[in-house]
Amino acid sequence: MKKLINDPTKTVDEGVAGFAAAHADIVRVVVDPPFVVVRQDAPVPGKVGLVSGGGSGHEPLHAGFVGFGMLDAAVPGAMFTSPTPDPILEATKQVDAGAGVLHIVKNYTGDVLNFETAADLALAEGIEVQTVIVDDDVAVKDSLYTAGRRGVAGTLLVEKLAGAAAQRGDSLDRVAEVARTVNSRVRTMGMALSPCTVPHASEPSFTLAEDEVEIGIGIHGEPGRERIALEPADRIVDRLLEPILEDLPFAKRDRVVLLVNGMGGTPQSELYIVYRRAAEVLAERGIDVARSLVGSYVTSLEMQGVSITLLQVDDELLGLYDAPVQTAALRWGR
Amino acid sequence: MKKLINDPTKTVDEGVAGFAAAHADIVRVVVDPPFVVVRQDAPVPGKVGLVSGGGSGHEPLHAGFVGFGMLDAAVPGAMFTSPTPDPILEATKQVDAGAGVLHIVKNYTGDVLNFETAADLALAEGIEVQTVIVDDDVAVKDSLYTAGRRGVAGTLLVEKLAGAAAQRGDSLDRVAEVARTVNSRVRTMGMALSPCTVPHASEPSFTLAEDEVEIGIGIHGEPGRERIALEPADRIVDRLLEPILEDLPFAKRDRVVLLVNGMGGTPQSELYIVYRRAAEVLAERGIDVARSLVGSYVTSLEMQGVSITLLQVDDELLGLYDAPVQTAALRWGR
Amino acid sequence: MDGAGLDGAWTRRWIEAVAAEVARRKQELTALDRAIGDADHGENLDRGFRAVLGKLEALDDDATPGAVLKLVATTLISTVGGAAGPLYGTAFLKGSMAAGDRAALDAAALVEVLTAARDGIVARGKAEPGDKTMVDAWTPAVDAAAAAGDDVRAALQAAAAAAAEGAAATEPLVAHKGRASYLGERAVGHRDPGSESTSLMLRAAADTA
Amino acid sequence: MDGAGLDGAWTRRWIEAVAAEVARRKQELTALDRAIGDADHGENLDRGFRAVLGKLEALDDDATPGAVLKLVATTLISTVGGAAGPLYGTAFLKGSMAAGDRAALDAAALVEVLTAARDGIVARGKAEPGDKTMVDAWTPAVDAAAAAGDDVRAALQAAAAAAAEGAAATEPLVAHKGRASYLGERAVGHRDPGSESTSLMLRAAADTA
Ligand SMILES: Nc1ncnc2c1ncn2[C@@H]1O[C@H](COP(=O)(O)OP(=O)(O)O)[C@@H](O)[C@H]1O
Ligand SMILES: Nc1ncnc2c1ncn2[C@@H]1O[C@H](COP(=O)(O)OP(=O)(O)O)[C@@H](O)[C@H]1O
Ligand SMILES: [Mg+2]
Ligand SMILES: [Mg+2]
Ligand SMILES: [Mg+2]
Ligand SMILES: [Mg+2]
Repeated sequence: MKKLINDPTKTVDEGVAGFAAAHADIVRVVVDPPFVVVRQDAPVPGKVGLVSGGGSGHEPLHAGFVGFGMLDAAVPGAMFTSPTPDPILEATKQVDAGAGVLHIVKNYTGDVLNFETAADLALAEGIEVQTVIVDDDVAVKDSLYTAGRRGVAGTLLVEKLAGAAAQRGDSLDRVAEVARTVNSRVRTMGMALSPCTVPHASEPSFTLAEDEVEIGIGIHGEPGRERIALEPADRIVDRLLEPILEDLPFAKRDRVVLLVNGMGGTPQSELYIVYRRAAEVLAERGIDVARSLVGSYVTSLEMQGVSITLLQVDDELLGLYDAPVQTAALRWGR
Repeated sequence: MKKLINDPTKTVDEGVAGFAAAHADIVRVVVDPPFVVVRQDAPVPGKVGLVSGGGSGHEPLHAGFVGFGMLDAAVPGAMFTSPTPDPILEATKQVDAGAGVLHIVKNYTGDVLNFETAADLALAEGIEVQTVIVDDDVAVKDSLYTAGRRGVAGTLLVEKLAGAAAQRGDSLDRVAEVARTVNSRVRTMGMALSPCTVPHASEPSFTLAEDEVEIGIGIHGEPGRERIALEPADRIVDRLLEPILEDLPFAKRDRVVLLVNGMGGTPQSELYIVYRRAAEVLAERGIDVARSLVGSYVTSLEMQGVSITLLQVDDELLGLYDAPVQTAALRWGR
Repeated sequence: MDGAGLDGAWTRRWIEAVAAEVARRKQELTALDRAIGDADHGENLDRGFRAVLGKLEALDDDATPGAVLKLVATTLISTVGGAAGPLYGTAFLKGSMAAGDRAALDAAALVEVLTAARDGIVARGKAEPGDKTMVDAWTPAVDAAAAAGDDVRAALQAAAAAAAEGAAATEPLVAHKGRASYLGERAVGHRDPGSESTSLMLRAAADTA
Repeated sequence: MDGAGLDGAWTRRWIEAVAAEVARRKQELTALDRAIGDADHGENLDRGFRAVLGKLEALDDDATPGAVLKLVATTLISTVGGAAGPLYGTAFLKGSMAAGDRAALDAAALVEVLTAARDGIVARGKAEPGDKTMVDAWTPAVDAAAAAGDDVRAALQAAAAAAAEGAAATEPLVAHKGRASYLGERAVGHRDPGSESTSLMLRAAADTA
């Protein structure tokens, strides 16, 4: 796998440095402990601070969502590896304006444990922290006998809506409640056409034959739920939507935000082919697509594939979705 | 090459349909003649209309740039194939508000000829049309003995700045002059790590060994200037920047917009690694990066690779760059 | 098969044969374009000639050669796109204008038609012989037809043979027009796809006459 | 090599040996993680133990076992990340607390240290034996050390052997914790990477004692 990198051990450092330079109007970067991407004007007086983070390789998640109306800081770990507590603690301190800090954590053992330690340390320094765990991936059985559902593309919507709540001045309790509500109403399912290769690895994270696809893929090149023969896009969309719709469940007359998310290596034209069928199925079911978002937002390096996310919304959540946002990767209303 | 498509002959139709559905707040689509993506509120009274188009497979170019402050219509042809005159004529009619229409055409024989015919037909119907040819690719020798330089990622900047000029109410002559000025000051050079495969084809447009890259690649999988062994990203950036800087030439104290553009299959983290080095080189040369844009905007399906574009700006051009834009793929200032 | 001129029925037969040959050799034409272009020439022409077949059905049985050629022209222009669409479209359009409302084409008329077609391509594309484009098949074909005397079928055979040679002769050339011109020396050794499709068209013309 | 307890010098030797082994077997650990996880376990531990080596140099020559273990703990916590970082970090932290300021560890103290380490992992990760995690190597190791009597070196040998068996015994299991739990039946037949790195650490302990 050829990559546009220099030293494989420095891809995260250099990527963050480039990001910081390109978006100096929006963010600044703390390099020690490495790395914390902070909103340029943080801490914003009176505002609850929002911190998220996780392994790198999912860009623009999370650093691309730092800015007005969304995150106050993002903590990028090593490639596909949760960050350690030190930078998470640093981020928490940098964004605390006295109103407390919310940690938005994707449900992976490593992320949960490292954020947990950081929250304990922050508390010891007198910062009020609440944590919301995102686990929107319906590909994984949520039971006592697994690590629980993974946090995948739905994370973007949790960050957007909680970010809007914080921006309008909600209290920490209230922002955390918004985040939990969004998480409880958002469901995602993904698939891959091709694997990804972490820069330090000599081989891809998994292999697929020329006629195979992986259904229920995670965002770290973890193997998925099942491996099937390649099918037309419309059939694949049906396969992804079915478990999503059943799970919440989504019902007739529901209003939803529909997110079609590319895994990194998928051309936009294919995302719109997927979107077309998803919108068609939802229309058939009488579900109202109130808002749409199509793009590669929560990725796995150069993996080819797509995930579909549905968020059930009411007027309040829709208002938070529509609220102005100005980050490197998401901008509207301002 | 696995793709998220249904029928290979319908990828453009279905992609456009999905795009139109996802962005119904910004655009509407004319399906006969197929296809014209038109700004929702076109024709905008008193405003010069901007039409661009070309082969599909470069998304978000051009449809993703239709909207406030940029294009009034985009005409997507078949995959990598210039559209025919009929839809170009239709687009021209749909956006003409009496102030005339500017055609922005990438310099490929097919595009030039088809837009030429459409412009003749529009003129015959009493619509004033001017044409600006974009040819920013320094990989190709511009001489009497070639078809001339290709139009590549710089097209985005021509469309943005001319779009801003039209939006502020400039006359057709003036908008065309802005477009020509931008074209005369913008230079691009690209490279590929991997080829792309058009949906109807059984094989990739070219092949590269596991340790080879193609320097000076076009955006249709056309072979490039030379094939070299894979190098660290920084060395590749130097190779791309050198001919760009020499060509205009760009000089100390110049102010520039720096666009680092992904070819479709390149993860964002790699684009930022490229950006980092490009910014470093420009700083060393005393060139001031006034604005930066990093993303996959002018693509070649799932090709992995990158192009670097520099646009030399003065206060007026910078103002046009900063002017509000609200399209599917580019939004700021509003 | 007799000494009569080429009528509307032949023109139709010819175009149907071109459509069949393009469909059959689509991959081959695209493969030529993959080597030095963007891998779509066969696909482009096939899309166009399939559309032509659909329209031919609706045309009057007694349509003149000029009327058939005009239909081909407008259909190619509005369905092919790319470089080949306008160039072949112009060729057929100028050819149809040269044919006028003649019921059949004799050798002299054929030469007029071929010349007008070639001149149309040159006027639009500005390519000269040796630039490694379809002009390199058209020009020797026009010359050979003009030199063939007054047997229209012999003229077509001569044109087809010359076009085939002209197409083959593009192989050693560096291109100065079209996408292949971006490649410089790297285009050497590859046949120009448009010259090959021109050869295909003129071969079909000879074979159906 | 005599009957004396395990002192600070041994602790240091042990950790250096772990670092060397992790570096040597990095790819192998990552390959195990590729099969049922996210292909970074070897990389993660190597990053951590390289950092530990750097810090060890600055530590006093006469540092106690507890002081060495504490340094390992804080360094792993702040450099490894992922699941293994906090889990091994907690293990070394709890182990160092159990070691206290003893100058050397006898067999009883060793069992206390190992037990505290294992309990720390369980408290953080909530895994039970049979969940296909590093706990499946730690638990039999603790039991074997406890049963080995009062020769501290024999206890370490017993722990290392039991950890190796425990790691191998994860292969037929379905995972209930960590990333492998997403896979259901598809995890069967693969060894848990964390149980293998635990086995590596305890083998290094026995070999350096
Ligand atoms: N300026 C020109 N004059 C004459 N023929 C040209 C010119 N440019 C291109 N061609 C012909 O067009 C062919 C390519 O057609 P096609 O692949 O369908 O279009 P595109 O290059 O737009 O993809 C070339 O092989 C060449 O013969
Ligand atoms: N809840 C848990 N309890 C105990 N060990 C666990 C738990 N979750 C994961 N592990 C261990 O961590 C190992 C994976 O470590 P590593 O690959 O470094 O982290 P990550 O899974 O975050 O990529 C697994 O092989 C397993 O032994
Ligand atoms: Mg990991
Ligand atoms: Mg083409
Ligand atoms: Mg072509
Ligand atoms: Mg792992």
